[in-house]
Amino acid sequence: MLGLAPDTLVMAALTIPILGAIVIPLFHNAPNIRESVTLITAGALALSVWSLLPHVLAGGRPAAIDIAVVLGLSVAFAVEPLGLLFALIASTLWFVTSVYAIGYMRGNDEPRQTSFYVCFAVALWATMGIAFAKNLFTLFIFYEILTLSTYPLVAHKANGEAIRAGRIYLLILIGTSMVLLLPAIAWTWVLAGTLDFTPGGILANKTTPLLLGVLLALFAFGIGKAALMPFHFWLPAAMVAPTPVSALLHAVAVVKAGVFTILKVVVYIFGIETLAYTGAGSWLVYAAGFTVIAASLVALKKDNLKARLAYSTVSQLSYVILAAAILAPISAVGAALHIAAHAVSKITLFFAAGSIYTAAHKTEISELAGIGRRMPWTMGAFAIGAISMIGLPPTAGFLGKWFMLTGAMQTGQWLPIAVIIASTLLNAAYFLPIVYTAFFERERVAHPAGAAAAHEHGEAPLPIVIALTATAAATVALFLFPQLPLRLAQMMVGG
Amino acid sequence: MDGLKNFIEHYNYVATIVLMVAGLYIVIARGNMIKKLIGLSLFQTSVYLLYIAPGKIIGGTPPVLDPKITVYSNPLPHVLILTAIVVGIATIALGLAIVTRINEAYGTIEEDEIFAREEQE
Amino acid sequence: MSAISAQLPGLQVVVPLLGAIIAAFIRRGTLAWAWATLITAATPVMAFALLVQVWANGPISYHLGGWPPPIGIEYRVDLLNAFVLMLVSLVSAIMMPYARRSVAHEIDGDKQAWFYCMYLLCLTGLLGITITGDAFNAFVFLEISSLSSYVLIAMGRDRRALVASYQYLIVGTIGATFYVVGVGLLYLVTGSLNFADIATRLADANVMFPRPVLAALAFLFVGISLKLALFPLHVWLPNAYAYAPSFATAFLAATATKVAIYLFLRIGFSVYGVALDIKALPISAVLYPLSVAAMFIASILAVYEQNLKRMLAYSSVAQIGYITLGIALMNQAGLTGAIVHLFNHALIKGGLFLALGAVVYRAGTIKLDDLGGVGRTMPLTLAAFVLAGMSLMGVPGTAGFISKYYLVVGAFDAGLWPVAFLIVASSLIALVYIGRVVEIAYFRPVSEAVAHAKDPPLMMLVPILVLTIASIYFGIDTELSAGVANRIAEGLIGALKLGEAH
Amino acid sequence: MRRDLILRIGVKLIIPFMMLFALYVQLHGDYGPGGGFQAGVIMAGAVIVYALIFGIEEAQRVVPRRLVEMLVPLGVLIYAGTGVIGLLHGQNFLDYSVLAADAAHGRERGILLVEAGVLVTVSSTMIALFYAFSERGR
Repeated sequence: MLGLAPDTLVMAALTIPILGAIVIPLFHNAPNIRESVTLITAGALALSVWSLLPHVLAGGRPAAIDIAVVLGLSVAFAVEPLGLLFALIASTLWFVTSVYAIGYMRGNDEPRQTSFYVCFAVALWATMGIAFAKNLFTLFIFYEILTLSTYPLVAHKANGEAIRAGRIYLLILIGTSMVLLLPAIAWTWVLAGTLDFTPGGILANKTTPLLLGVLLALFAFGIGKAALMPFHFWLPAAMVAPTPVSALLHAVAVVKAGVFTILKVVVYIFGIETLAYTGAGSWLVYAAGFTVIAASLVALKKDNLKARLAYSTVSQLSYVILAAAILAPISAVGAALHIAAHAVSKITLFFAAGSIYTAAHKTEISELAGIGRRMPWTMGAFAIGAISMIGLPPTAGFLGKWFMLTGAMQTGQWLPIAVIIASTLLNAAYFLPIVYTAFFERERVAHPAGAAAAHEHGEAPLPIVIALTATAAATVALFLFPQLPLRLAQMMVGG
Repeated sequence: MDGLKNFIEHYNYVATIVLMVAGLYIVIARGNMIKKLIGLSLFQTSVYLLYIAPGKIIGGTPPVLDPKITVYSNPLPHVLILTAIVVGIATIALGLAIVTRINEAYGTIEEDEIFAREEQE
Repeated sequence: MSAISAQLPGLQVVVPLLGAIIAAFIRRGTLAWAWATLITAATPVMAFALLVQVWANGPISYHLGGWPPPIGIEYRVDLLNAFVLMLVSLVSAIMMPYARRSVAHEIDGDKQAWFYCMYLLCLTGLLGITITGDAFNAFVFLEISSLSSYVLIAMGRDRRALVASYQYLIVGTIGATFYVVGVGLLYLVTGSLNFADIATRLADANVMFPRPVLAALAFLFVGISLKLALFPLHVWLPNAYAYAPSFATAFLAATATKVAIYLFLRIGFSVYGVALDIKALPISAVLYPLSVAAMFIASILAVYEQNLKRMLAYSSVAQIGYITLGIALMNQAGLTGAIVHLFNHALIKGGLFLALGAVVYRAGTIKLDDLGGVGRTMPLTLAAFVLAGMSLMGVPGTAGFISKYYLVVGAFDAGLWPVAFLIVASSLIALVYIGRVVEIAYFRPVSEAVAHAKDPPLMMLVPILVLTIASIYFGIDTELSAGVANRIAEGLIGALKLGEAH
Repeated sequence: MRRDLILRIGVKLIIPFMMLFALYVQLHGDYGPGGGFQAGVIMAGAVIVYALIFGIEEAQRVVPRRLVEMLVPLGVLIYAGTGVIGLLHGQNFLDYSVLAADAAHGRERGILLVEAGVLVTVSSTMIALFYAFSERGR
């Protein structure tokens, strides 16, 4: 680990990605150097974030930069446990994804790779900004940068579908953040006179429970990245992007930035106790529960693999919101754990989907019969990811659900328990058939005449296999050794 | 009767308003660009009257210092309106110049014909 | 040195005026450009010196010809107009290097010198309106700037520029005449033309002649609203901006409407507000619906516009709606938002129009459908366009966000939370029209018109980048924009005479 | 019309008096109604009448277009320059009191100079306008 001062490390984490974004285009015509730069940037970032860990575990709150802008708004960064957890996940998985992306982008001969890597680096920079933001304003800035920097990635293919998807993406994400989130922030400022994330919240006794509920609604729906229905359409639309984007950004960085923000707002702006005391947040349980179930039902009917994964993400994100809305400290721990668990498992699933696309050029689930025998590593990893999604041991997904259930039982809320159980069944219903089809069905040859032309393929390129195996291993490892995320999550709720 | 008295006593304002509205009406209602400028000119003229008329003091002389005279008309409105007239002339001259060039470019100075021509393109 | 600093208010107008006169003797375009650049570069120096003086020592009063007010004409510099002077002169100075190539490209050789002469005259007029403390003098400067801007617009290459200029002339003259009628009525009831002097006498006059005082307000505001293109009096603006030479468009968009808004503030707050209860006057009641209509209707019109200059022109009308909305709020945060948006919008629109001018320079067209792939052939120009566009939308971290944030806070403070939502909802429309350009510029195959285009020469590129970076920079460091605006708003609101009810 | 003898002779007779009257109006501005604006228009009227009767080419031989175009800014320059003299003496812009030993005479002198500038500009502007319009469309 780097032996630098903690504040320097924060600065490093906030500058390395943007430096990378500046350097990458210089090697536009030298793909090998360009990709090396990406890897070095990602590695350096992961290293500096991991180096922060001991400081934070020791109770430190490293900070960097504090620029007052106006009206008490300032751009400031401070590392707290939840943010560090998020940064750890994102930066580590960025490195893995970069390895994967090199195999994927080259394997599929994608155009405009330089701008792809640049936007990726900017997106990660924005993610670090969100993770380390000391106040809502800073978080909001990087939240929007994240949207804008991922827009070119969504529209990357530049065909009609991609451009339409880009429109939906921008309109929903910018739309919700401008129309709902910005007024919510301004209102919070008017009420509280500060926007700093403060343990225990800043809105206690500031307004009536009804208005507090309205404000929470502005936040919950304004943070469109959390994909709470009905503002979830952008996520399935964004699946036209190249798979590394779907994997890292639309399973980890962007969507987690959404639920992370909600978690932070609930814990550090409203304060769990204030919400529980006033009952202003009770409606959120219903909204999140509805999203969990409805998205799972939609996922059942999707034949396109990435679309099914996307709806599964929508559903899983609302788990986190649901956990936050239970308003018990232990369930908030579950929410934080689920952020980590869902990240590693969903990225595995997306890596597998991309691997199938690269090797076999297949995108629909119905085409996957017997593919498990051609691509054992890929589908093996997929199976582990799927089990984690359902929430069975020995995978990470089990942990988050366990804590959520515990929290719900402690507070005696039966609705969340019902939702979690129902959705577990639904998860099984839409993931297990894929695994079954891949391993136990015979490969069909639709057109015997064209059989000769059928794509003979084996495993995907090596970087892809390495990456997805690593994340699958992490999914299991997180179950076996959950101490680190658990500790960070407990520190968040003041344990 | 009071109203009528009021009306007559303020005849200069009445004249101002009539001129102003007439000018504005021409500007709005006419499509011919020259006629519009004429209306504009009329409109501006009404303002000259608005300023000048109250500046006259009955029995006052031109405001040139003379020991024999005690009552002067207010000179300031005249100075202001002299400036306004110059501005008005400049405006009308520029307007006419533009209309001349419009006529050269389009072959007409009727607004609706010009718009019709633009529509066709 | 102190002798010069005492003369600064006078010099602020005299230097560009003499510059314009001397420019009229120059025949060669390049020479005229060099001269105009020299003169323009001198103005922000003086404006900055004035701003520093005012910031430290309070308002400066300068008596033209040595005649004290209210008899003589007074140039009165307080924080508000020092700020506007600074803005107008600085933006012009930044743009000047750009002018040479752009003007040489769009205007015939023998008329270029004339163009710079008119430009300097226009600058004189704008600075004059801003600095003068005399209502009638403001009218004269208003006409100086207007007449020269009609000429600037008429010099556009397209014949439609002539019609646009003519329409602007008609509307502009009606506006100026309304203004002068208002000033006349005020003169009749108060016997003074000096803003500050009128303000002291207006309260008494209002007791004797309440109706002329109100009528004067109506005339003044309608007149100025025509000039600042308040919806629905904006009809002249889109064509005028669309067909004027690129440099003239950028210059006028960044400065002319801003100065009109300044005059609006001066009369509304420093004259009427000081003497009467401004909240009892029907100012807000008129401004609210019109501003909101501008924000939405003009933005939607922008979405359907193929000609990019017209698109931005409609967007200007919408942005002016934000500024007037901030004025209508009449509280600290709202007014700060209005003033800071005045500043930010000048930078943003200046940058955007300059970037479009560069596209005209290289590709010869600004029709959206012809510009497929221009983002790849002119990367820096379009990057600047997109960045400034983001500032226009009010993405956090950009200058545009600061203004919108103040406006939203102002709306909440005034208890008008629906207005807060309207503000943010309308900025989404900006996302649509800027996004449309992004899609075509980056995700369409390179079209024929732009295939051989490349980024403009450095002299044009640097002003574009400077304005663009400024429109981002002032989203983080707001000492010069929001800091000053906040103090101005404090001053304006502090001087208001409010009724018991408020 | 150009061949009309009466007009030609009449105009020839009138023009000197018009110019003289212009100067009278200009200088009488000190004591009564008058001044540069009015005088300038009358002065320009003389040239314009000449052009109407003898043709624009003739008129431009006497008062060339280039000259007129130089005179317009020159007049403004005289006006503004007079103002600047005050500045150079450390007084405010347009402060004429420095032009003579005592303030009152200085102001009178200043006004004379300014009015002269106005005369030049107004008359040359009127002539320039006349030239500009009459040259169009031919």
